[in-house]
Amino acid sequence: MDIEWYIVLSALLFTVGFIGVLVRRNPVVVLLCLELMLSAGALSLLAFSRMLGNQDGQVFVLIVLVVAACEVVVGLGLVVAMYRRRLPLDVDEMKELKG
Amino acid sequence: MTATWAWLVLLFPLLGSLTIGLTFKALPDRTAGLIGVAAIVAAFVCGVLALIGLQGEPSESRHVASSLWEYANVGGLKIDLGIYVDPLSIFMVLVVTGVSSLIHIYSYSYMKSDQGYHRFFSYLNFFVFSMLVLVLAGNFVMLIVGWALVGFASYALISYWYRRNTATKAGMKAFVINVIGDIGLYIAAILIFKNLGSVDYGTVFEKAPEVFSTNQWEIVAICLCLLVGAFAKSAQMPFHTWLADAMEGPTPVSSLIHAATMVTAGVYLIARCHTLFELAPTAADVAAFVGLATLLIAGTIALAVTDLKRIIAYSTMSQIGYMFVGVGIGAYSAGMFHLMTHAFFKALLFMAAGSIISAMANMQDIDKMKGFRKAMPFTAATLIIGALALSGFPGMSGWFSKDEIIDFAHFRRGMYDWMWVGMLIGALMTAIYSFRIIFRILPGPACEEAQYLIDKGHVIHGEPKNPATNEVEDTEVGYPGEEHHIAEQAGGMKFAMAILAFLSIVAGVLQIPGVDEVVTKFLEPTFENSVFAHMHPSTGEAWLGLTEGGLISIAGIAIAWLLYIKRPDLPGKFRQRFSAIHTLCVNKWYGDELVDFLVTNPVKAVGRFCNRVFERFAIDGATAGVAGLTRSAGAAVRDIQSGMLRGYALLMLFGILAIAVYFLIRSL
Amino acid sequence: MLSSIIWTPLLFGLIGLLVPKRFAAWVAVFGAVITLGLSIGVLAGFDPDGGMQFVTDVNWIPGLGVDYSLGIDGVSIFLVLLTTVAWIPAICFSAIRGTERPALYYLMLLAGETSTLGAFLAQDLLLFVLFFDLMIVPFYFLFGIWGRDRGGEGDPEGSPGNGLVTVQSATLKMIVFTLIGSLLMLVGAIAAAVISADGGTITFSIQTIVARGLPGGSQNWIFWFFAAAFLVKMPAFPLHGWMPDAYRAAPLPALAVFSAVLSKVGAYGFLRVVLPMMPDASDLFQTTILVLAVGSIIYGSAMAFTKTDLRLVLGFSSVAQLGFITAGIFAFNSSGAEGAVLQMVNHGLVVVPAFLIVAMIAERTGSEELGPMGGLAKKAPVFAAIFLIVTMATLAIPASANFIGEFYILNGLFQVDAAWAIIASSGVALAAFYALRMYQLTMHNPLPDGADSRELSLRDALVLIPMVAIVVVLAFCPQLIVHSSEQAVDSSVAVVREVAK
Amino acid sequence: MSFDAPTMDYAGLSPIIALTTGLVVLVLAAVFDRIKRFGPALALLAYAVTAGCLIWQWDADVDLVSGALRLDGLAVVLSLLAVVSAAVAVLLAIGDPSETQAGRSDWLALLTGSLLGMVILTQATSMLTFFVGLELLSIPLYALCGTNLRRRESLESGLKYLIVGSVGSATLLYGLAMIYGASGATGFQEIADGLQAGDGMLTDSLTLVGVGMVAVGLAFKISIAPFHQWTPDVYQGAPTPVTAFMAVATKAAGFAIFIRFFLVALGPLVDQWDVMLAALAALSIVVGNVGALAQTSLKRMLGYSGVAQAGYMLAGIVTATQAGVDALVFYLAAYVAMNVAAFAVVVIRERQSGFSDDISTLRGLGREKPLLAWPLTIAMLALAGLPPTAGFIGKLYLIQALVDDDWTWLAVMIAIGTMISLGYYLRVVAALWMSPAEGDEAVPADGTPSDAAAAAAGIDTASLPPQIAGAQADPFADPQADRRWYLLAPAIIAMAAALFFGIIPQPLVDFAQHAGDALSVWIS
Repeated sequence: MDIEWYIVLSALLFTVGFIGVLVRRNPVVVLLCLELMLSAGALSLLAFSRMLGNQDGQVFVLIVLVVAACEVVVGLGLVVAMYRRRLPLDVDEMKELKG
Repeated sequence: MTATWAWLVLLFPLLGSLTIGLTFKALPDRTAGLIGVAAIVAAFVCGVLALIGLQGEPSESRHVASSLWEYANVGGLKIDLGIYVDPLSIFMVLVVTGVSSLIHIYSYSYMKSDQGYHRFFSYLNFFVFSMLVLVLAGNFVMLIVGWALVGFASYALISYWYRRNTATKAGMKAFVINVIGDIGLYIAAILIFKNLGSVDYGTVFEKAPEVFSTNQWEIVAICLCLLVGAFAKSAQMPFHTWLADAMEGPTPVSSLIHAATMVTAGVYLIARCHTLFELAPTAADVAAFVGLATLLIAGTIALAVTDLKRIIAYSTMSQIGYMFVGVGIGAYSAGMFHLMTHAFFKALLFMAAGSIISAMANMQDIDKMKGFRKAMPFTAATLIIGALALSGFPGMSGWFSKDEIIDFAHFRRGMYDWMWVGMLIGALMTAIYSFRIIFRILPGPACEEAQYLIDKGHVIHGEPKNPATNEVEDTEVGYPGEEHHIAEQAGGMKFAMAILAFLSIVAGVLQIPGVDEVVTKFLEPTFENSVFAHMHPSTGEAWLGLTEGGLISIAGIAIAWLLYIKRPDLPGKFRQRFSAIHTLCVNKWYGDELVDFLVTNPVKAVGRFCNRVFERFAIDGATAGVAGLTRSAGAAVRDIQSGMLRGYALLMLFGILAIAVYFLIRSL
Repeated sequence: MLSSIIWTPLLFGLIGLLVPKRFAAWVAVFGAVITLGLSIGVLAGFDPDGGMQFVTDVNWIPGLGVDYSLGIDGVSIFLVLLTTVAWIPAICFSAIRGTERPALYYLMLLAGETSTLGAFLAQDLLLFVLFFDLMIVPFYFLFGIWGRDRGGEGDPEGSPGNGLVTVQSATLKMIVFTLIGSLLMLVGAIAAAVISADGGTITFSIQTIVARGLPGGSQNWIFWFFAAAFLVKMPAFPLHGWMPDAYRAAPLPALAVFSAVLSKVGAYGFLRVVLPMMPDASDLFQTTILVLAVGSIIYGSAMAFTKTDLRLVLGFSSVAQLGFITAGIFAFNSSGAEGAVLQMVNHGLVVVPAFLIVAMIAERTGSEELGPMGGLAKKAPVFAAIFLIVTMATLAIPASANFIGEFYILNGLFQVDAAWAIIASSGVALAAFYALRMYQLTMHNPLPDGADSRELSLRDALVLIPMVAIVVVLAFCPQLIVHSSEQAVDSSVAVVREVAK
Repeated sequence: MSFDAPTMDYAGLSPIIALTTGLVVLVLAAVFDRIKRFGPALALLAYAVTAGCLIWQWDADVDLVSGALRLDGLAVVLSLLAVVSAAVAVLLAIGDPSETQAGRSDWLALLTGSLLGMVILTQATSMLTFFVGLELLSIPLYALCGTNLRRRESLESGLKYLIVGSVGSATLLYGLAMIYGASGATGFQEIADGLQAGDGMLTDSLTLVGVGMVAVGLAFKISIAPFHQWTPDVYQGAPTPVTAFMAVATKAAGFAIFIRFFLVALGPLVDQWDVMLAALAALSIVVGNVGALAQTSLKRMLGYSGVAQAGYMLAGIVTATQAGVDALVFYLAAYVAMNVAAFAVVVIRERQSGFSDDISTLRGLGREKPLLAWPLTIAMLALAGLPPTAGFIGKLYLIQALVDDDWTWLAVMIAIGTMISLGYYLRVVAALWMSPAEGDEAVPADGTPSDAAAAAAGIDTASLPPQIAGAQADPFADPQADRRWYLLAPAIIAMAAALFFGIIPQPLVDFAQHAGDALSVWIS
């Protein structure tokens, strides 16, 4: 199979993730979409790693996974904190800060 | 030695001015007045000593240049603080200091009840200093300095009663017009430097004939620029409008500055620069024609207006017109001679007028004056002498001087014959308006003020009014009150007027054709290089001219007698019959309005345009526009910054896409 | 020596912070007088034919090729003297009256003096730019803290521009306008150094850059970067948009030195930097600059006789005067340039007393509007006489040194083209009108109700009279200045003259 | 079995080790209430040791951990800047509601973690360390932003920053993946070699899109327009000590990796990316400056100003010369001083005025508290680039680097941006010195209505934040804040530094050149 397919798939993943960030209003779903975007990067790293035949990409992907997890943890923590303050869980409502 | 005396001539008035000015709190009034008089008399004495020194030199080397220090020197334009003494300047020095001395003496009494006595004498001394700088200047820049300083002194003295609105306005007008004249001189001096490489009289007059051919455009331009200065200072058309308004100043000022000395500076300038004007005959003709036009127009105005001082002022313009014609057509010594005699009799006329005006409680309208012959016999006598001299009555000084100019024009023939005719008409008018004053004021039943003077022996105390607008004003402007002196009762005034009256009568002896011709001979060293130096009418022709002049003068007096004594109803009839002409003359040929229309209003309009339109819309508008643009850009940035997270993500997407597209295009 | 001239004012300003408040003013006066003494010392040791003298040259930022390099020559010496002289009356005037927050006030005023002197003495292009920028900072504070908002009070002619002005907007406008120019100048200065180095060691020494020369193409845009800074600073028409508001809001003593000295830095910059460094461009744009200069003369004069606010009358008269000065410089001959230098000094000397007199008039009438005043001469002959002298010097009456300056400028312009001189000379007549108008409408005419004609106090007289005395003395011997500066001035314009041939 | 362990240069790693130790201690300290109180002291001690190690390694020029990290001048200099700003943040946070609510030690641990990420980032020479460092920097910061739990804005800013930042990280990662694919390497030097070796790789669309996406990812971190939009919101919403830290240290670390990645790894592609970066820089300058114009919140204004300043600094990279890097580092160092001075005063004012950072709360400060007014004034003048401050020299340095490399138009952009920036920096100065204090407002001194003055300054007095009203009730309010040495000292020292390096810039120039020299192998 050609490398192109992996690239296209990863690009699709990235796009889907980005579109998710653009259209979804629930912060939890937005966090999910962010994970998708990171996975897109991870996928292409893996693909290139296979193509190039060196292991660097695969090591990189491991790290990316850890980082992604950390990000989500902090994100969810903030979501919980907001929930406990009974703030609406809607990214469109987060516009105290503007201008 | 001559130079030293000349410097001393300059020094005394300056010292006097400074002393009086700086000690205004310390010295009593009378002392200040005495210092002022003494300074000028000392200057006169030094002038005489300089004259003696100069006459001691042989005729061909009768000029001295002297410099105190280098005033400025850049790029070859070297300006010395220097004077140039020759018969012409000494002649002027003597006229100026002589007449000034007398007017100072007159003022010493006349201004007695004025509050600004120190200020007056300080200014007056300063004026004399400036005038002497003007006549003694050794180069064109010094000439400009003197030229402008007399303008300043004139301004200060016109606005002397500075709390009078009309006086300050008049001062401003005089000053600004004079500055315009100064600019003419600036440009002339710069042109002279550019073409001749120097501004020193000696060098300039020596080199000019070598550098310029006759009527070469540069020399014509130089002379025309000089003429702008001369016209402005001497109140010739079209710069004449300030002089009548200048009568707002105290009468001695009118007498000294606006009759005897400063206003004749233009004549002096042309005479001084005759070398240049002879290289540019066109310019000289311009001077002569403008002089002619002025003398005719001013004459008609003098026939119509009723303000005593303004009649004399227009007469001054008219007489200076004669002088311009004189120096314009090459009759230099005649012009200078007329300058001198005019100084005498016009100063005298003003002094007499001042005496009458103070008796009239500051009223200047001749319609209201009557019967002063009995009330003020001495003043009346001097007034008559002045009028006779002015109208060129045979035997009087004015007869010799004015008719010499008129005669020279006839002598030069050609188009100058037209000038001759014009000047004769002018002479007729002169005689009429001179005696209009006499016949309106002196004879007849005494008017209220004159009667008061006869009865009470002192000046009537009227409510202080502005003579020009009849507005009531505060007394602190130096209004002549009861204590004010009039010629009849003040020794100083009487003395000055007596001497001037004497000179007005006899000064003509100096220049009797074919007999002595003192002035011509005295000035000969200055004008010896002139093409007209040895051109003058024969004695016979001269006497023929004098006869014509005398007849015209007598005719004029007769007409005046007819109009104002014999048939006093006639002037009214004429006024009705020729109401258009009368209106024109009373309104001074609409000179002010013309200047307003052509110059003042456009300039003011430009100012208004700059202020209200350009500054507001172009300058402030551009500033506000740029600021507004920046602000609206800021507003746009803030609008995009909506706080909406998804909006931010969208903008990022655009950013990413833009960069991706950029690189994709580059990679192709 | 020159360093001590520059830094003495600032030092005393800082000392002023330490002493008790009531002494701050006198510390400042003392500092200003010492600075004057130092500058007179320099004058005493000055050799008119010696070129650049009293040179100090220390590496300042070797990493950037910037030196702390000072020097004085005929062009700058009298401007330095003008600066040190002009600051004294401004400080004394404030000291007599007292100000709020005196320590800070005098610190700013003296910091202004330091930076102005720095600009005149800097021989390193970047040091010049730095001081040029620095000048505006203390004045920003002076105008902003001690200035006041101006409403549209008493506006008889209904002239626009007399509307509401707030200190904040006025100072902001001023500093933005000024920095528009000077930031571009910073770019231009760096570009000049970089381009002239042509791959070699970058140095900002003005003399080195001049010696290395700039290629014609670069000169053209660098010229405008510099010109923008200088023209705004002067200010020249049509870049004077900041001036009316700033002048109306500013405290008068600070405004006096601002108008007297800071505006000259622009003209000085042309002479020191632009002409020698960019001769081709100067020659190329001569007409453009002359148009602006003559435009300034006409426009400034026209505005000056239309405005009713005394500060604006003086402000626009400065625009006109600076127009004369610029025109003189761009005549590219020693007559014009020398006249310009002389005129810089003269105008500075005249403007300081003029603004202080405006302050005194405002104390007497409670207004700075020409309409409702007049008659102040009544009980104040000395005051009136001093103002009269100042007025006459402002309108450059012959016999004043100002006249000699203008005369030489006109003469210089005439060598370029008679038309310039003739148009410019109309400014002389207009000056007579607006200056005299200002004098008459304050001192003459009837005294209105509520105005108080009173004589100068002795202390005020002691502030004004020395300045007026200098004006009068210079009137008798302008050659003092002309002689010492001619050689240096001529060498500045000679570069352009060579190119023009 | 023999194991080929990478050689450990412990001296070179000492800063990271010191900081990690500090981090561990702080995390542990959270358990012990007694030690907790000394959290700030512990943190400062850790930073001091780190700084000591960095200075000890001043002349180091070594590859660490088989080329994953590199300790050289650039790393040392920029790490020092980050450490200094972290130390300031520690001081400013004493008594701050965020620190108290989050648990002092935890807060400090987060801060230290972020700092560790920065130190790693400055040394990173491999994609892995690059990404790890960046995330280690970012993730604690997301949390720190949200630590002021009682303020809705704080939480909002935390989540916003997290989401936007993660998009940035993902984009960056994607870009890195592409470059990895194109070059076949993860080490920076190897990437450069790989790109040059590969046939047509320098203009391959894969490479270039990768470069673009990496640029975007980094642009997020250093707030370059149009990826700046989180900046004002987060600056305003985050607790002020965090903002101060973020404004300064993130930029230092971000620019460190920007310089290293673009000049080392992507050095061969300089002709491809310089125009793009120049365009981004110019856009940032414009957007940041005009956006800041009418802001009423001081922190928000500083956020926009940060965007503009990032634009100026990015210009230093555009030149791809050593002079450009020197100028950038110099400017960054000056930027640390000016921002610290400004934020310290903001912190003090916040605590005194019920946690409002509205510019109007500064009114009259010059008269009443000159000790507060001066640092802020100097900071504003320095940010505006007026002499005699380090800001002026910084601009001068940048412009010189730009002009020297024929980027004059960008230099002119900097000049224009500076002019616009006066509009808002000086408004602060005007509020400090040229307006009566709020109490005086009822009786304007000169009789003119003060509304006009307020309107001119763009301050709408009617819409003052409601926090002012509740100021009395706030438990964290501290009317004596202007007497706390730990708040005042950073302000005054930073002000002194901004002035000192404006008058005697050479030491700072040497400091900056030390950073630039580290890259002399790769750039001219």
